[in-house]
Amino acid sequence: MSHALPESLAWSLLETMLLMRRFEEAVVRLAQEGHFKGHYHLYIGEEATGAAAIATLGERDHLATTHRNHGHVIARGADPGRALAEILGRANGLLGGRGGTLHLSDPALGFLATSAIVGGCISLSVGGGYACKQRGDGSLTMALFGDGALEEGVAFEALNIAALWKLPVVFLCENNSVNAWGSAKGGFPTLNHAAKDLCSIPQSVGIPAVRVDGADAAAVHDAVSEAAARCRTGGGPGFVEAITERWPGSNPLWPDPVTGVTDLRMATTDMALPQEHHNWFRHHDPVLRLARLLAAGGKDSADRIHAIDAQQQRRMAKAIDFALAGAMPAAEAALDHVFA
Amino acid sequence: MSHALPESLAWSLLETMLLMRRFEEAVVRLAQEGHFKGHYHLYIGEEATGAAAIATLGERDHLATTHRNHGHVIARGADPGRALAEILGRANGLLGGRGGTLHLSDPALGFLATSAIVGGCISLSVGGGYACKQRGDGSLTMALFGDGALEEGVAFEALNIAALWKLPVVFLCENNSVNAWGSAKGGFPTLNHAAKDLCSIPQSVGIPAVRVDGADAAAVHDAVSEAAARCRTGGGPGFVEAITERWPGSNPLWPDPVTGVTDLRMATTDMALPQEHHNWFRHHDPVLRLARLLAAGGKDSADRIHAIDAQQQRRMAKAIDFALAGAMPAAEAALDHVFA
Amino acid sequence: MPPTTQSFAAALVDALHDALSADRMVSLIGSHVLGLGPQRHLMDRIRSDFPDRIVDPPTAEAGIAAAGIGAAMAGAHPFVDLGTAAFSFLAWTQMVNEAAVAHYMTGGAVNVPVTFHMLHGVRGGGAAQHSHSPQAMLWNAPGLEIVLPSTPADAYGLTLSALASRNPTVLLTHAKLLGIEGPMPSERKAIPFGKADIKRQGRDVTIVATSLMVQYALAAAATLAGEGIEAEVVDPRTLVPLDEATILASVERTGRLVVVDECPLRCGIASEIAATVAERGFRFLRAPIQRVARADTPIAFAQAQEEFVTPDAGKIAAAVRRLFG
Amino acid sequence: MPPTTQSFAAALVDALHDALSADRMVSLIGSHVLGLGPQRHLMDRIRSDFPDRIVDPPTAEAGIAAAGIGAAMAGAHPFVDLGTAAFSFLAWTQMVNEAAVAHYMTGGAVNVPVTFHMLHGVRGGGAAQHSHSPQAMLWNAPGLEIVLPSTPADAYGLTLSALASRNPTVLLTHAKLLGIEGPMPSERKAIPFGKADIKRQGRDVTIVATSLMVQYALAAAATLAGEGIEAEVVDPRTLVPLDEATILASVERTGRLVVVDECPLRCGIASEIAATVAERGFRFLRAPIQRVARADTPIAFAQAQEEFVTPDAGKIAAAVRRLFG
Ligand SMILES: Cc1ncc(C[n+]2csc(CCOP(=O)(O)OP(=O)(O)O)c2C)c(N)n1
Ligand SMILES: Cc1ncc(C[n+]2csc(CCOP(=O)(O)OP(=O)(O)O)c2C)c(N)n1
Ligand SMILES: [Mg+2]
Ligand SMILES: [Mg+2]
Repeated sequence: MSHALPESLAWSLLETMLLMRRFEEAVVRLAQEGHFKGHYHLYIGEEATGAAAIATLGERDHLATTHRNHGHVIARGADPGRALAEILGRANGLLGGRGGTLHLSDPALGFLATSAIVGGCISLSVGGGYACKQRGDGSLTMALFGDGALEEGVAFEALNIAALWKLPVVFLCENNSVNAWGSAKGGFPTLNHAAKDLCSIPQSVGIPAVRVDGADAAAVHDAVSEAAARCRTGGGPGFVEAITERWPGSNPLWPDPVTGVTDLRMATTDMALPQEHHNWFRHHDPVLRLARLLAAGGKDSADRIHAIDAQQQRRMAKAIDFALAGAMPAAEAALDHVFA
Repeated sequence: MSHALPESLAWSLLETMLLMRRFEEAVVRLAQEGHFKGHYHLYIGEEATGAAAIATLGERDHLATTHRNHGHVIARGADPGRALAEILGRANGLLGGRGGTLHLSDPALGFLATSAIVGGCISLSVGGGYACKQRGDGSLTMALFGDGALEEGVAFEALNIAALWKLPVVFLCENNSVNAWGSAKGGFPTLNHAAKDLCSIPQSVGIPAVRVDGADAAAVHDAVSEAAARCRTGGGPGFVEAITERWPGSNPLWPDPVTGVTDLRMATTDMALPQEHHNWFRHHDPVLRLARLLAAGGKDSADRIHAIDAQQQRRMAKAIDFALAGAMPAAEAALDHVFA
Repeated sequence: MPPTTQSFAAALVDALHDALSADRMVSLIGSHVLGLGPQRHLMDRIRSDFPDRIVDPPTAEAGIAAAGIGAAMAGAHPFVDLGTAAFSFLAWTQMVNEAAVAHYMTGGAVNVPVTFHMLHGVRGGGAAQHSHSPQAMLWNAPGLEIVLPSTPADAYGLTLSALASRNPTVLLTHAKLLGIEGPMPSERKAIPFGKADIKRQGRDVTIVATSLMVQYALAAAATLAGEGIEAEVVDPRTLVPLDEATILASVERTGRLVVVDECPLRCGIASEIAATVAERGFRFLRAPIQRVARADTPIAFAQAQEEFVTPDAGKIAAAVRRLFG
Repeated sequence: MPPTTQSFAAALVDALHDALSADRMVSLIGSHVLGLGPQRHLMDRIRSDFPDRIVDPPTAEAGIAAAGIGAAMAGAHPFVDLGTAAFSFLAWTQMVNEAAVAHYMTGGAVNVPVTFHMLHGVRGGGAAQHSHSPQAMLWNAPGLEIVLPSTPADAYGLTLSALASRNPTVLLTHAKLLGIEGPMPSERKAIPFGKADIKRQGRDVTIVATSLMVQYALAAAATLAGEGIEAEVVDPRTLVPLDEATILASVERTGRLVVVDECPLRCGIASEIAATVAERGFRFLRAPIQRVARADTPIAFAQAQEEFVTPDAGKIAAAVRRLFG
């Protein structure tokens, strides 16, 4: 960790990140059990980025997220039961089952509608910033998008507009492609960008941009706080590129939970790490990283970590029950809500 | 002039540039006489850029141009009579009257269809480069577009694609907005870009980019030749930004020929320059600049300049007759050519 | 006292001014609402009275459309001017797959009160790329309100409703309508969406038309009246919502339908109105439905070719005569 | 010997392979032609046999569409895969205002032999943004050939024609068709555009359908046959060019028309076919035309809601029964 986090913040981030992780583990299980169908995208491996970035926000701020959104919605404080119900297409979901995983959001918490069109989120966020500026209340909009979004031209237009109009937008690029950059011949390339450094793109239109280790909650928190502070005082947009290692279970088709259910003893004890994916457990898993750091406080700290986890696991168990108990929305209601 | 042009090249560029200039003077006159209607865009002030850049091309090369295209079509060697006829919507026009000024081109000379949609030209040119590369004959495609095109996201996508696939494309940005950058409150801003330096955009995706004085034929020729040579040997795309002063007759609505018909004696004699637009005549008019340079050769050179001009004026007189004598296309033929 | 007659352009600017005065979250992204023609100076009033609520954006239609949509989601009421209607094609995904779907896919939680404005139509010399009328394509994208004023009075009243709407609304002005003059009602107010206006009554044939085509239909009706044919001209004014009842009632009275449309023929507005009546008003029809639409070609620069493929009063009158032939 | 039955996906890949073998200027921009489903590995053959003529582009639909168009103008024959059909909205101006108009606006001098491919339709769980069928909107953009195969045999023959065409062609594959199996003709060859295929003969009612809807119409026809109603199923196969003659001749025989379409109702394919028949085949009609189209709503994620608004065999049969009610 590049800088120290205030201790209370570190604990609260751990709490959030554990909920994010347990949430995704539940999603995988429910998908495997056939409770919903279609493509979905897990946030595993990026928890430190979302948790730390979103922790800098205030109540009036807006957020725009993308297809890989579960962690953002949870980090912002959405009810995990209603979030899960939405992913299952239930009437008690956050959006009444209309959106599903692709469009998950919680509008009551300041989310704009979630676009699953690559580039959608970053471009809509500029409008969020426009509204914040018009209100003049010091609020900002945060866009959380993948590296792939910078392949779309509209992202470039959005950066230019935000820069020209000095809009309060924090552009947070979650780059999970560092080891998968370029065209993987015969496979699925995950980043097809000729730019060697994604920060050069916002910089070309004069937006301050900084690259941080996305698995380092303190680094993300620092960088985002600085950009946010500039936004709130009229200094215009900022760009943060958070680099994360690709979670070994990431698969361009369907996620594969190869790293199993997270065992926090890998952080709190000197239990041997599995050979397979050793590197992941040792260096990259952001939940383990933060837990390890806090566990350094000694036995009390380790106990506290497990207590928090137990609490979040109980929360998730209830969330799963809530979601599975949810009714399917009425078919005829498909005709509602075309217009306000 | 930053570097010397070979003398024969300098003379041939002067010849081309004079035809370009006399062509535009004819267009203004015909517009004022009511021979055609609608918006049109003159190339006056940018002749050195187009002439020098296009002079580097070979027969098999392709070109893509934009709404401000007259000079490009003439520089490539299109018949001025048929070009003028096209602008008048006549059946004997280069495109049978289908395209008019907005879509002027000469497909027989390697032009792709001319898009008047800002950003269209630069994006189509990438495809031209793709075909050149597929043919593998050392040919390239040159895109000639305005600074405004770089406000469109598709331009950014095009640069990225050309860079990723190392396509033989020379991107020539004709920046006529240096003195009109940014939002001219209450008027018509001509460049709304937060980038302080347009070259930083291609550079952000790793494309070598250089800025030159667009009224300096030698500088343009050098820069474009270098980029073209790299293209032809598989080195990938190059970007040249040619800066030109805005012609005082430029008007976002209709051009206003405030600088009159070009009088070459301003270059070949020490005749006093008009007070109004003095700066233009002295420093910026690229035709006068090149003529002045060549006139330094003495009386014979001055005579040769006037002889070339007289020849081009005769050519344009014939072109005007040809165009005005052209029949209007048959109305029913509007149903033809929807499909090949 | 407001003027009793006004140009379409002036009425549109009045509506913008009134909306800006009434709601401080209304703002203009794009300032060339009236294009580059002679009416453009009417916008100076907006610029000087609301300098902080009008902005010249970069040439980046997708980006500014998205900015407008995102702003609307966050509580603003932007009016986004996209310029020539063809430029909306650069903002297509933003309009049809962001603005149109957001309310629905959030189960009604997010509203998107953005208005898109554009100058549509065959404008004279616009050639292939600057002569489009995207309203038919947009009608195939559920979730957008589509508004097509045909007179100064409608321009005023419908623009007010567009800016008050809680939904994404596309307001299309025909470039050739900007300069026309027309009477204004003494009491200026919003015109609700979904109410067709019978612009002329007649017993013999129903002509359904929108935007500039309403003016051409009225001209054709005047000619036809001289020949003893009384045409009823129905202007739906908004395609979404559509006032089917007024159209069907008119066809029930007249038994004959001609639909006029400047969109290309296939899957155009004319096709939709024709299909609706063939389905729901079949028993009223005493003759085949006639569509008078743009031919299925791009637009040529050459004037005679442009005119050849575009509907006008003569072609409308000819279509009506075919029904009485 | 080539197989006598094949999946749609395999037939499509065969056609691509044959076209790549026949013409070295053919190439693929985009390699996920079959999406991310189980058939995707069929593309490996193309990848290994033509490694230099298939490329994975960035996620930049406008840019790659433009690259394909420009390449076609310069003499290449690219096949541009845009992925899910909704992504074509990001390349809209390139398709409808560059590819579609270039031949026309150059007076016939420039050809644009590019093929765009996309996976359209309500695919199950695609929700609002990934369930589109843009063919109706595209039909309102004159200058594009529009191709909608509904069987493996048609997929093969029409894809070959698309890649041989000198015009910009949009080839739309329904995501749910990829896995269906069907008979292949013994002699494999291109199927010319503009020839409708009567997929089932019947005397009582004409059902016009395209793409996946042809399969649903055939299923409905089988059910109806059990009730004594013989439906004729007409598959136009290409919307542009459209074989109006075959449709009109069928309606002349049956006197009744049901049009099935997965596009939203307004200005959809169903509307266009209905309007064409209401205009040119009015005297054949013994009953109102019925449209069975998607409801005018976005698509919800929830499965029951998705199904509620989407045409299926049951809804088609019900529409036919209404005509005999
Ligand atoms: C316009 C568009 N094109 C293509 C896709 C298909 N798609 C879904 S996710 C994805 C990759 C996006 O990468 P990135 O933005 O880095 O997000 P990540 O999944 O890596 O978090 C793509 C191409 C899409 N959703 N939208
Ligand atoms: C997509 C699109 N948006 C807007 C326009 C209107 N327009 C025509 S020319 C022009 C300015 C272009 O500036 P630039 O590219 O620098 O060319 P210049 O006229 O300065 O040579 C604009 C905005 C257009 N043609 N296309
Ligand atoms: Mg990524
Ligand atoms: Mg310029």
